[in-house]
Amino acid sequence: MTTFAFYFFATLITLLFLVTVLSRNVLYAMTALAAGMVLISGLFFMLDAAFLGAVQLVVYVGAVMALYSFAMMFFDANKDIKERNGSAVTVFLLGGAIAVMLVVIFTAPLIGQGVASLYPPAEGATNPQAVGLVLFTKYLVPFEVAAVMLLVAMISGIILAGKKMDFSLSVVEATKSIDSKTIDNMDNTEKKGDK
Amino acid sequence: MENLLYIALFSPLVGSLFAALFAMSPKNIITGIVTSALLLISFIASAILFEHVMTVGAVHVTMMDWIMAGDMLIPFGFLVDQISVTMMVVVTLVSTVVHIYSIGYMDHDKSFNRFFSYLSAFVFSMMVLVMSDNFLGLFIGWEGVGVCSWLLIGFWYHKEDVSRDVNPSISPSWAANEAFIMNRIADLGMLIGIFILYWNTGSLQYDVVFAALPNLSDGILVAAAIALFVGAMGKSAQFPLHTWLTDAMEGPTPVSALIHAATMVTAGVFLIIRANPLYAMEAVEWVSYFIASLGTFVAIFAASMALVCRDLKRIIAFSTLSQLGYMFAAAGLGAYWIALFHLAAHAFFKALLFLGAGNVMHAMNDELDIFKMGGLKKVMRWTYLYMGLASLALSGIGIAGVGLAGYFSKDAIIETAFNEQNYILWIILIVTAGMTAFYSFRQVFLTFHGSKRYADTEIHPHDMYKYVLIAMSPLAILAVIAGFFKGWFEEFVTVLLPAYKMSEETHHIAWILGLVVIAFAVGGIVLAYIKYNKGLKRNEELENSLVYRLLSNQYYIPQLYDKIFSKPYAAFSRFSWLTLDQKIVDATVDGIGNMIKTGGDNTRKIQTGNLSDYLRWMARGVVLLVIVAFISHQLSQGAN
Amino acid sequence: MLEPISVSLESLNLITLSPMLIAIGGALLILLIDLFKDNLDKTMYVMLTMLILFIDIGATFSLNINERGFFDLMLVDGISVVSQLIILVTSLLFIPLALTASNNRFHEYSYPEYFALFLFMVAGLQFMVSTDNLILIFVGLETASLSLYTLIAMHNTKGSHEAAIKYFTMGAMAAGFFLMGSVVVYATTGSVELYEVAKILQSQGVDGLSSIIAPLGGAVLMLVAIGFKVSLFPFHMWTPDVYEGSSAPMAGYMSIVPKIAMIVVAMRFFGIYINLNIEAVSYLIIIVSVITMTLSNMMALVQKDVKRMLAYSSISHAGFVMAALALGTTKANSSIFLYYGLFMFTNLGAFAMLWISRHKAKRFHGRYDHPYEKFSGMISAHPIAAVIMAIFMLSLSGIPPFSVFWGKLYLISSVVDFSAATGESKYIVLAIIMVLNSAVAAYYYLKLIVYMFLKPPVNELNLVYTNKSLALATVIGFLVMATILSIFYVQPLMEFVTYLVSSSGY
Amino acid sequence: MIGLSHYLVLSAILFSIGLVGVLRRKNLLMLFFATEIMLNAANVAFAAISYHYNDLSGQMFAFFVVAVAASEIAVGLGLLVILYKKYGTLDLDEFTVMRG
Repeated sequence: MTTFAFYFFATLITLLFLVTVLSRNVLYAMTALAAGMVLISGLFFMLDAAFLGAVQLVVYVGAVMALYSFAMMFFDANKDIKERNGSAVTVFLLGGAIAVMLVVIFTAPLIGQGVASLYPPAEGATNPQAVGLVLFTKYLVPFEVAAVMLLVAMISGIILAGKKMDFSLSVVEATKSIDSKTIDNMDNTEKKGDK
Repeated sequence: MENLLYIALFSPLVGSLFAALFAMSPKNIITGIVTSALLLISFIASAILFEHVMTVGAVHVTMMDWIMAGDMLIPFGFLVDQISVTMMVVVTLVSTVVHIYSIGYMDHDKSFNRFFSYLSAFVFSMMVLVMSDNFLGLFIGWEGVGVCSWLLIGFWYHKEDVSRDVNPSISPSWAANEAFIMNRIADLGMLIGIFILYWNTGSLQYDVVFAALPNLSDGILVAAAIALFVGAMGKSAQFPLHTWLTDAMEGPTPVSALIHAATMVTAGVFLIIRANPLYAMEAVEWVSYFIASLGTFVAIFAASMALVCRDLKRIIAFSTLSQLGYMFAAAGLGAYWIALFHLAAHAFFKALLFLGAGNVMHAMNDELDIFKMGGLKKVMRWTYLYMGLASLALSGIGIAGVGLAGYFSKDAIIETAFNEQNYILWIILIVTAGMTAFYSFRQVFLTFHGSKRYADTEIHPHDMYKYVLIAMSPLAILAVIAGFFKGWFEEFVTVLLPAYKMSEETHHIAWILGLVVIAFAVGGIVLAYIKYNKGLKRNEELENSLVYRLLSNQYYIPQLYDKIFSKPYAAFSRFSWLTLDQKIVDATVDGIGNMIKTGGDNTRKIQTGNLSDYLRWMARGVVLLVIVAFISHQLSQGAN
Repeated sequence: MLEPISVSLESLNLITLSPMLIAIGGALLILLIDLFKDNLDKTMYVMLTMLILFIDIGATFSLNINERGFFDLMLVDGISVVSQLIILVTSLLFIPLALTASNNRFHEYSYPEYFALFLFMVAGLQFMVSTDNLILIFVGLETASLSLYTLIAMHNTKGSHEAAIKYFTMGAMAAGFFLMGSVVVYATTGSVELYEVAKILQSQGVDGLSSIIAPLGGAVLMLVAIGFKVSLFPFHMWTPDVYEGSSAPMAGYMSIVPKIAMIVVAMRFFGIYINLNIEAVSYLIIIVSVITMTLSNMMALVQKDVKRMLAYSSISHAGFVMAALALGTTKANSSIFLYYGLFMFTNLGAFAMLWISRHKAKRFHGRYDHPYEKFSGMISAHPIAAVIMAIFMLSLSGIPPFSVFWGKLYLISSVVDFSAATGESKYIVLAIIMVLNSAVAAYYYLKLIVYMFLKPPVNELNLVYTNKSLALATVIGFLVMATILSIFYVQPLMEFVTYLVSSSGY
Repeated sequence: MIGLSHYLVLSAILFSIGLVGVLRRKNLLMLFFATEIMLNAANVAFAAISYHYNDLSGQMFAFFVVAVAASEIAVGLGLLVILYKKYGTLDLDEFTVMRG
């Protein structure tokens, strides 16, 4: 049963992500991404990580996708994107090479086999409880730092998308730059210097 | 004594800083006077120290512990012993004269104050170089004189670049950069040498390093000796790093006199003398021999180029090169004290020669072509006297124990070559001596004798200011009498340097050897006199007409000699100057630079500005890292 | 029902968190002040930020070395303290550069949030260096990076936006590789804490090809992320563009602070391999750093713009430092920190000199704002500025007695010492390559000096120091003095650094 | 039976898919999608290893990765907004002023 579920999820996730990466339509790509995320949370549930699965659903499908859809509307990207993708061979060759490399690394014997677990889930606790226990003791500091990080992200988002950025104080719009003649001179002096 | 040492060392620095205060303001004679006075003080302090070293012994002070971290201890101290005090006296004396001279020479230059600031800064660096008691201090002084030399060669940086045909050194800033870059290449060798010594002996102090030398393996000794000599080659402009020296003549003439004749260029010789315990080791015998051979080669190589040169300052520059070759020959043959003696004597008469040339330039509105001069002896009596004396000293004129400075010092080197039974070097050095005499007097005669070839121009030459001429007199006196101190000097420095005595047989026939040299020198002078005393007809193609005139005026030299020897020789001189020098050596240096540049241009193309390309490069980098990791793994397996 | 867990407060050793808490608290304070009072002058915020950084430095100094805190998550050791000090001192020198002349107010300084984000970034970097837990390293790194992207973009020119997006996108990809590296480490050892990882690798042993693949693969993946942040070839691509696009002080700051933080992480991570005598990793790092320093030097040689030249030069300096990191000796590690400590004064100073010549309206050139030509003949127009700039350039090219020379001296001598200690002559080759590279590098630094001292001015639109203010002059004066007088403090500094580094066994 | 290596290989494949997306996308919005895939691939691996060792560190890591991903999107989209305002496009071929 788990074997079937794994292969089912794995195939579907792979296909959906391929759609995300290859599709020319933003909407398709985004929908495929969202669906892939949902299915990944399925994998998490299979791996006894119920809490993580829930977080995945809430954060990705809830928050991230909502953000992306807003962005999509803002950028008016609801149509096919024209991309000059250039040399597809290089890209797929590189992707393939790195995939092979990772697979080789992962299928190599793991020397940590039989090492005692450092943070086993507490006895008799459900997964969210066990996670909570570790998260709020050992990992309280990263948790707080993550909170700071989210604050940073919020401030950044507000500033960058804010109206105040529309008008820059760092440049005066009528930029006075040197005319092309001086640039030519520059090149000439450079050549002379090269001698 | 310690105070005197600091006075000698720091007065030039004070002078330099003082002049620097006025660097941007218009000419102020005070800067010249103050810096000269401070140098005079420095000279007096050095002289007293000299006396002290002679009567009491060396002075060694440690100013401070410079770096002290973990096992690295580099105290920064100064050592005034027989070698350094000789250098100090020579440097400060010549500098004082050159400073006073410059007050007159730079009279009309708008950057008068800046010039004195640089010049005094140079003297300070030179003092650090000679007085340091360790290799690091020496290196700092070494770099310091390099920077000052760069600033001074490029002093008239505003001059435009011109093509090589018009001016072989293109422009002052070009020449300055060439000198600096060539020296940096050599400095690299020196730095490596210092590192080798430090890492094998654990110290940079001369005494500690030299004491540890016998424990080192042969390979390390040879490597250190070679690396240090590479440094010396750059500073002393030995083949193939010699091209910068003649181009450095773009600088003001006092600079040429002080830096590119008397002091800085001899730093390489000084280094070899300083490191004599290293070069005297048995293991590095062949390196020393190589040094001697290279020195001899440079001596004749430079002299041959001087034969056909028309540029007043370049002739003297070639002559400097040639004399440096002599010094290296002596040092390489183990006669360190003779090298040091020649260094000192040469400093006096070569500085005098340059300053005289400066007078001529000043009189001739910066004209340097000796073919356009002539007959100046009437209007420039003193300069004529000085330059004549200096040329006599350079040619080594004298007989039976009486003679000018060069007679004693240069002959001693030639005698050394004979004593070492190295007859090839001996013959080359003797021939060079003859050539030296010839080109020196060719220059003197073309400049001062004959008809006034400048008559149709607007130039009205006149001699230099009186005080300048008086200031030059100490050098003139020393050029005449320095040689008489030879025996006494030998006694003084051989306390520290290995004594070098001629063998019995050499001693017996020394007078014959001396006579041979004199014969060559006199022969050279006479030849020059005959060819050039009556002036120069300049209406024909020069090279050929010279040969032609020789043929028609043949006094001693048979026709055969001209056809077989003189013409090919002139051709060879031209060839060595034009092809060997400019095409091969310069082209190699340029070529390396261009290669790096082209490499940069090509690599730069991957920086396209396109984010996608950057990301792809990152991915390529991952693959690259995997490959490199695999190779590294194989390497580490192979090593085990 | 689960047992409640009780943890004693002492065992948490909360003092280890104090430096970061001060920075975060200060940032929150700035946000609060902004909330209650609008339109305060930027000078107030600058002063407040400097005050907070001062307190932070004090807190860092008062830390006890070699302590763990908070369930062994925090790790205060010598390299953590010394890197935090470098980060904080650089920040302290960077922040007053906001006080440009009053007629020249740049966009980012009009936001109080700029200072808050800056302090958050400092806190993130401090977290990154004071832990050996990959999770906290990652979170700290991302906090710092996200703040940094925003700080760059806030300069609000077209260039700064382009810079920010390039940095951001490549940073996201590098983060992916960091995670994959962590996955490999976690998969092989079952732990994300580096001291546990070291223990497990030690006990299990790593001989034979099959057992080395995974650790080596982890090292490669990590090196991608580290190489991105430290700017090693070919992950350096963002560096010149980002430096060009961001404001000059920010570029100077970026060439030191994020790099030193990542170098600490690299030291912790690759230290495991070096202690296990896995030579392949040392070779890997050395090969990459040699390529880095050589190629970036070559590219710096052909630059037309001083700022880009400085960017490439900072890449080559990073390559220098990484080569020493591969040795793993105490001396090499100490000289890395010494190098950055000394390099900081000079490099920040050089960028600050570009900063004071920045003008809002007058760009010197359509494409470049700081081409070499801009500085030609500077000696006659602004002699003091020219001399200061020349001193910075001489220092960067490693000419004694200026500060970077000492850094290079110690760094190269650590390589030579290592070679002598191990008897491996190939490290001498490395030392020679390093020396050769600094000889080549001298060319492009001296080129600027040639322009400043030996060339005539190009035209009327020569640089006018519109940006010069008392604050900037003070900072630059301090940096110049620190560069020149390095000879007097380099020795105690080296002793201090060596003491800190060696006391925690690096 | 499905073991750890199955999950790890899946993770490797997903990571490479994300990487291909990052490398070939020219539209920045769609490029960001691909970075999300890379992060998620790591999460799958973390969860699987965590399960395999019966150790919660992996889940912790994955949890923080999710937080980081969310923050990155906020900042990234902020950057995209401002770029779109200034340049009127999200095509990264347009952002090539600085080069060389």
